[in-house]
Amino acid sequence: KREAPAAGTSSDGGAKPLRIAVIPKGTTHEFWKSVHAGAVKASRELGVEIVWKGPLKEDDLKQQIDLVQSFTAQGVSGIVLAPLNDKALVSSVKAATGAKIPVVIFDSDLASEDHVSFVATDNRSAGKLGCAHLAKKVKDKGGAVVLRYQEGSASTNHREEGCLEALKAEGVKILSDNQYGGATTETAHKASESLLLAQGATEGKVAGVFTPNESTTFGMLRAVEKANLSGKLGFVGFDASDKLVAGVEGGAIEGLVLQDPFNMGYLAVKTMVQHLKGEKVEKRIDTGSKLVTKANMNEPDMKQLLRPELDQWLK
Amino acid sequence: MKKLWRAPWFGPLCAVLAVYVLFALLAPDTFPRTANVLTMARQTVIVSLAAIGMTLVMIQGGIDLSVGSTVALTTVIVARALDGGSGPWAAAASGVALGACVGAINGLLVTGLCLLPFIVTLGSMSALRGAAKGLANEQKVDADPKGLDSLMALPGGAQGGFLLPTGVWVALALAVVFAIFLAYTRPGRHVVAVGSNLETARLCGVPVGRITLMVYVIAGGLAGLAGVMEFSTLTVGDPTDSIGLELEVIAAVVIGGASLSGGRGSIAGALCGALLLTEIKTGSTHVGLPNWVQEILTGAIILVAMALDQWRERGKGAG
Amino acid sequence: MKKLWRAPWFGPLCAVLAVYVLFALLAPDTFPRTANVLTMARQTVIVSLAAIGMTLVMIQGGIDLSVGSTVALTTVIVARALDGGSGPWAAAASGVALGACVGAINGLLVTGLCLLPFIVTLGSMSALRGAAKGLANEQKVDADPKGLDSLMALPGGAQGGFLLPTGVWVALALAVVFAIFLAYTRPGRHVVAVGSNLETARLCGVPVGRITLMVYVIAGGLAGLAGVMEFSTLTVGDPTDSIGLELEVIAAVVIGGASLSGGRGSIAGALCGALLLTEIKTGSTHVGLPNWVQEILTGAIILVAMALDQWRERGKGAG
Amino acid sequence: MAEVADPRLEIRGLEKSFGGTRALSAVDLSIAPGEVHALLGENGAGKSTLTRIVSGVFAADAGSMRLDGKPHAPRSPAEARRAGIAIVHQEPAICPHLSVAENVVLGAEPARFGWVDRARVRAEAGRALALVAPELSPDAASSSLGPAEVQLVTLARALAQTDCRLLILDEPTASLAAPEVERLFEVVRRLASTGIAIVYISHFLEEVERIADRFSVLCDGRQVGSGAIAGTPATRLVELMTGQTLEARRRREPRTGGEVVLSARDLAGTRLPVSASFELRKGEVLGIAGLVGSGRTELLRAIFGLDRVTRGELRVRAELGPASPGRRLAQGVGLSSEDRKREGLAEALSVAENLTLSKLPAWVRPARQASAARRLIERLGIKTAGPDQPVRALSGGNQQKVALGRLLHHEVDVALLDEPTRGIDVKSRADVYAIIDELASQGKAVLVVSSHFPELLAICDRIAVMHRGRLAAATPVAELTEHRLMLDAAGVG
Ligand SMILES: Nc1ncnc2c1ncn2[C@@H]1O[C@H](COP(=O)(O)OP(=O)(O)OP(=O)(O)O)[C@@H](O)[C@H]1O
Ligand SMILES: Nc1ncnc2c1ncn2[C@@H]1O[C@H](COP(=O)(O)OP(=O)(O)OP(=O)(O)O)[C@@H](O)[C@H]1O
Ligand SMILES: [Mg+2]
Ligand SMILES: [Mg+2]
Repeated sequence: KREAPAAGTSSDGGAKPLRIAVIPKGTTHEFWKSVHAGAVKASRELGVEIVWKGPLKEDDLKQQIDLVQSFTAQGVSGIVLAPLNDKALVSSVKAATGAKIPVVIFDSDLASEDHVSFVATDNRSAGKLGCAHLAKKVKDKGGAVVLRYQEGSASTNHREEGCLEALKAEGVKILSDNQYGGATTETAHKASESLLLAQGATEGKVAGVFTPNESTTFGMLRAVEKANLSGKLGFVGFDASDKLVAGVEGGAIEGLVLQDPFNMGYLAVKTMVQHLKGEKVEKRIDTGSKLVTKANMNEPDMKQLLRPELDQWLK
Repeated sequence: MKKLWRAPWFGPLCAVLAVYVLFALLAPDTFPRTANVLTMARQTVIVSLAAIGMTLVMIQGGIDLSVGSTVALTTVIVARALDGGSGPWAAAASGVALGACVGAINGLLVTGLCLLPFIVTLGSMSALRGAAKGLANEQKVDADPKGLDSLMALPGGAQGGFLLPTGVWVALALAVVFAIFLAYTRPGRHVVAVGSNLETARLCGVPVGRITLMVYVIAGGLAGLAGVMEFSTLTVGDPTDSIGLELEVIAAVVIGGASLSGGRGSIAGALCGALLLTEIKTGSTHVGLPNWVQEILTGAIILVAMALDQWRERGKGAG
Repeated sequence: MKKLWRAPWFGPLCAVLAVYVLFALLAPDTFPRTANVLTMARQTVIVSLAAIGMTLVMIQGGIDLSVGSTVALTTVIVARALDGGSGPWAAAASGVALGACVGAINGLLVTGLCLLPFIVTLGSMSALRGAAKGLANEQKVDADPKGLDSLMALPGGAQGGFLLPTGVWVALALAVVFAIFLAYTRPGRHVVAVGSNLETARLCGVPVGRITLMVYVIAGGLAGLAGVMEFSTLTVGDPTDSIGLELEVIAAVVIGGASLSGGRGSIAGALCGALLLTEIKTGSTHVGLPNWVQEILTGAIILVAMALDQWRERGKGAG
Repeated sequence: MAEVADPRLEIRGLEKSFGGTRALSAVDLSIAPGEVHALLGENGAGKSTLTRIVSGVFAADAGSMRLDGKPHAPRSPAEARRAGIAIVHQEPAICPHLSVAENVVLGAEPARFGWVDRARVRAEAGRALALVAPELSPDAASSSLGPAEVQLVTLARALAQTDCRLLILDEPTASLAAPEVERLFEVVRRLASTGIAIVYISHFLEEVERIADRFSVLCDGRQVGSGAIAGTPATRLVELMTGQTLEARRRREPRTGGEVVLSARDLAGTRLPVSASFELRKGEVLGIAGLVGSGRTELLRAIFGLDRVTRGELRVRAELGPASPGRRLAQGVGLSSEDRKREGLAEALSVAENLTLSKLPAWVRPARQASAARRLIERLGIKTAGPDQPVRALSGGNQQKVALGRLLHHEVDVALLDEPTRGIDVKSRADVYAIIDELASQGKAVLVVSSHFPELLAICDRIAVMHRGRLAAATPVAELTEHRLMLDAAGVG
């Protein structure tokens, strides 16, 4: 019977395999599926057990804190966490490290020094990357619209800000940047429909659209298709899923900014294991971002990003 | 004229018109356009369908918290059915049937075990959400809509056509059907009687259990249909869809004149309530109000509309 | 003994114990550990505080949908206050005062304009959420907690200490205070009388309006306090916090024996209800159940617990 | 015990308990077609329980019933109804969201393939209403009906049942006045003559003697006697019910009141009363007579601050000022409502809570509450399992006693009593009268509204008659007769 929470962290591996809790921000978005797959890949390669558990409702801060506390109380070997807020999880993470449970942060940063490493994409430059492309496309055709994701979500906020910077730098007029899509696909869809109508997209008053994550991009994609605007306006989204990739193929989406979630999940778990085995790890690990367009989508590395082989890992 | 003034849906209808005028003045270029009105109508379909069922349930004296989960589960079922090779009609029918089954289970728990409807549907709300996620492997389920998406599309695909999408017609037709059902049929009047005074209804020989069960089955079936419409809109089965829908639906029904203690309620009123909520949301986007202002506005409009309605109701006694 | 069996909170308490035993058997290494029990106690504080107020409101015959928004608004206010240089106590006090003000507004709208509590608090739920977002500039508000975070921290910061965090003691003390208030004071009995039969209470000289107002002010103040605890947990002011909290709180209160039509309810029961929900959530994590299984389980446990309780209640008449 | 040759309803050895309370034990009863059978007994004797078993609300614990020779064991009210049993329950209740006509036909709406035939609903309801309440419109909303009208609607509901073989009336006249009672009797006689058997429950022995053919008496759930009404003197009936003889009430000396404690000048409410002036003195009992709907209840409500006063002046002792129930109670004025279900009692709360609600100390001590309640239970002879029993479980008459008991607990100086003896049995009624006498002799003032004129004549010092919202001047009771009151109330004096 195991009695002390620190027992699992002993570097010799012992009789029990390492048990690592991986806490995403949510579980249903495609993005997190890829992270999950990457984490599973790492766990199989490295022979550790992972427990994958996110908040029931996407972006439920309180519940994520509860989860970190629960795993701390359970005494897992380590926690890999994508914090929903950079401040709110500080004390829970401190408590975990205090209980000799190391923490690796991924996807979004945490305002603390307690964690072992931070494994993530640079969201601001990812937003810039997407909107620099968008700006080139729409420069002389008209203004652009940014549909935000949700109040208080730091990573998407950085993308939105990065995007707005890039658009302004090119002198593109911002028609609207204060509307939010909300947590689920259907709220994002309704908001997109209204926004397009409100800005007169059907009369061609909107030249470009940016959305900062999967749910807003999907909601906007359906709205664009319904309004028969496919290909008529420049639309840059974020993250990938089958329907979104089909949107790029069909021309409704000009480009998708992709992070490498699979790699992120993989690296996060791998970093944790390395740390647990006593190896030295980098404080900041960048997982990079790329822009996929119809032109480059068939290149091999893009293909791997677009259609990660998840089934192999998640079945 | 006086009869109109006294109808329970008169207040909510006035609110809908007043808010329409308000936003038409604030955003004259975009808000009053046909395309926008059509979009609002379409966006109200899902809440409206669920609200018709909820009106029946609430008139009967119950409540149904499981609508949101039922809608989500239905989108998943429809997607899985289509994926598994069903035709569009079979998939839609299986969605509606699923909803009706869910309603039957709710109804049986309420009547058979004498549990509070709030508790029963709270339990099924959670259980169905879990079932939806499990069935969908916790991700969105893609499926070729095989034409089901046309339910919520504008006919002819054209912007600004004057014809409404099929889904809107379906919702309107069902609203009329169930309003007639409530007002002119024996089971319908029994629903009102049970909600008005359950004991008296039982003593007078109304089959209270059967009426209760019926009401939940209808509500479940309509939630299933709302799920089909949701699938038609999104063309994916989304297990996290419609979280919090129950509150929006109940709000629409209560704004439409229902009370939480049964006996009162109006389908026309509930539709107006649903439309009011959509209008405020869309209107705020058109005026370009930030979300937080929109939320304050929504609260304020609900309160003002209901306060005016209350004042009118009180006037009734004296009139 | 018989008295215990008949207490309204007996059923929920049994459910809490049964579920505890269940998970202790399923996850014997981790679930029954002191650290975990302490964590669960701490995680229940916020719902518990709100549930004490909601119990009063529901016994009085009302409902308060605005608790979630009030909690979110309070976290923002506390953060802004701390940021603006207030001391921790002043910030906490301003949070509670804000909650009480919100409650007073709700109460005045209910009594003054004779609006349904559901409508009033639906309106304020939306408006307060908007206000929170506006006040927070649609972002999380960072602030140095200046020691406020210790409210919800384990004393001594040590894992596995036997002492509970201050917040838990506060919640327990308030539960006792308000249970005594309900059972043994004149205003407390008046709350029960109003919920049981408003007309009779009026006839017996109960100041119905004042009682109603009082109940909402207390509920608002407790929601404010819950917000302070939430801030202490999060250490940021989060305007999108606690969406859907109202449903969880109402669920806890109803599981604890309250009815939506007033006159019934128990604070001890509501705490058990809150604890039950936390236990299921935490227990599923410990057993490593996927989210969707957990949700199905939650629904099933609620239904089974309530069905057994109902069966016990029915036995009462015969006992 | 006289046996009937071909009984319509035959009951053998019926038993029923609620938890520890035995409501019925081994009751036998047989009722012939065309007979009006009076079911008598004190409050809580088990009369309503018996009718509820016959009409399928509860199942009996033991015993058997036969209807026209066939076994009768209805599992639901609907089944009893289909078997031909029509019943008016003691606590009349309607669905307030349905119209009067819909309430009358509820459960048996004329319908074709599920479609309600509205014309026939109106016609059938109209026909039934014409029998007992010709002035009630079938189209009226039923949410604003007073208790008397509600009672009439439930009567009409029972009468509208066409295939009726057995009609049960549980205290149908408790809230009715003389004209309605006469109309009801006419209908009952006619139905009996067509061969319908009728069970008639009432605490008014005069009524029973006029309408019933035979009687059965229940005492503590046991059947203690039955026989033909003709030839059984009322004193014998009382003796069977209570086990003791009740001496006839002496007519006491007229009291002359002291100073004025409550006075109204030209008082008017929103709709009713139209104009009311009176003076109530210390140590006197003032009665208000009138027909159903004349506005007596509204007068009391206006005095008590429950309804708005639109004109006129109201003084409690010398004080003017705004009225609210709280203020009135503080002034020592208490009201007992005619509608105990809606506003008289909190049914889910215990007997003790209901008795003490209007006068709670800042710190409520349940033990003291219970002992205060016990004293009142004793004084009023309330039949209950204990102070903790919910009022809901009490029989109708005992509930009424709880409602009255509250005023005694509050020790009011001015008691406003609206139909105070509604549903109370013969003996308890005498007790209530004695209590009212006692209050008056202690220098308290009592204002009594009653539709039962003999009652007013027996307990009041002066009586004022209300007609269409106008209150006439009060007359000393010595100068009044029942006939006189009747004429004045009808406005034909
Ligand atoms: N639901 C119940 N639960 C417990 N006890 C009950 C219930 N209903 C009736 N009783 C008890 O059964 C006994 C008989 O009551 P019942 O109502 O039949 O009396 P009754 O003869 O109709 O009296 P009344 O003249 O006052 O109407 C009473 O002691 C009453 O307290
Ligand atoms: N706003 C209204 N519209 C129509 N009818 C009303 C309204 N308010 C009251 N009534 C009816 O008028 C009647 C007024 O009679 P009230 O109850 O004052 O008379 P009462 O002499 O006390 O009769 P009862 O013997 O029924 O107590 C009530 O029974 C009620 O149904
Ligand atoms: Mg009775
Ligand atoms: Mg009256």
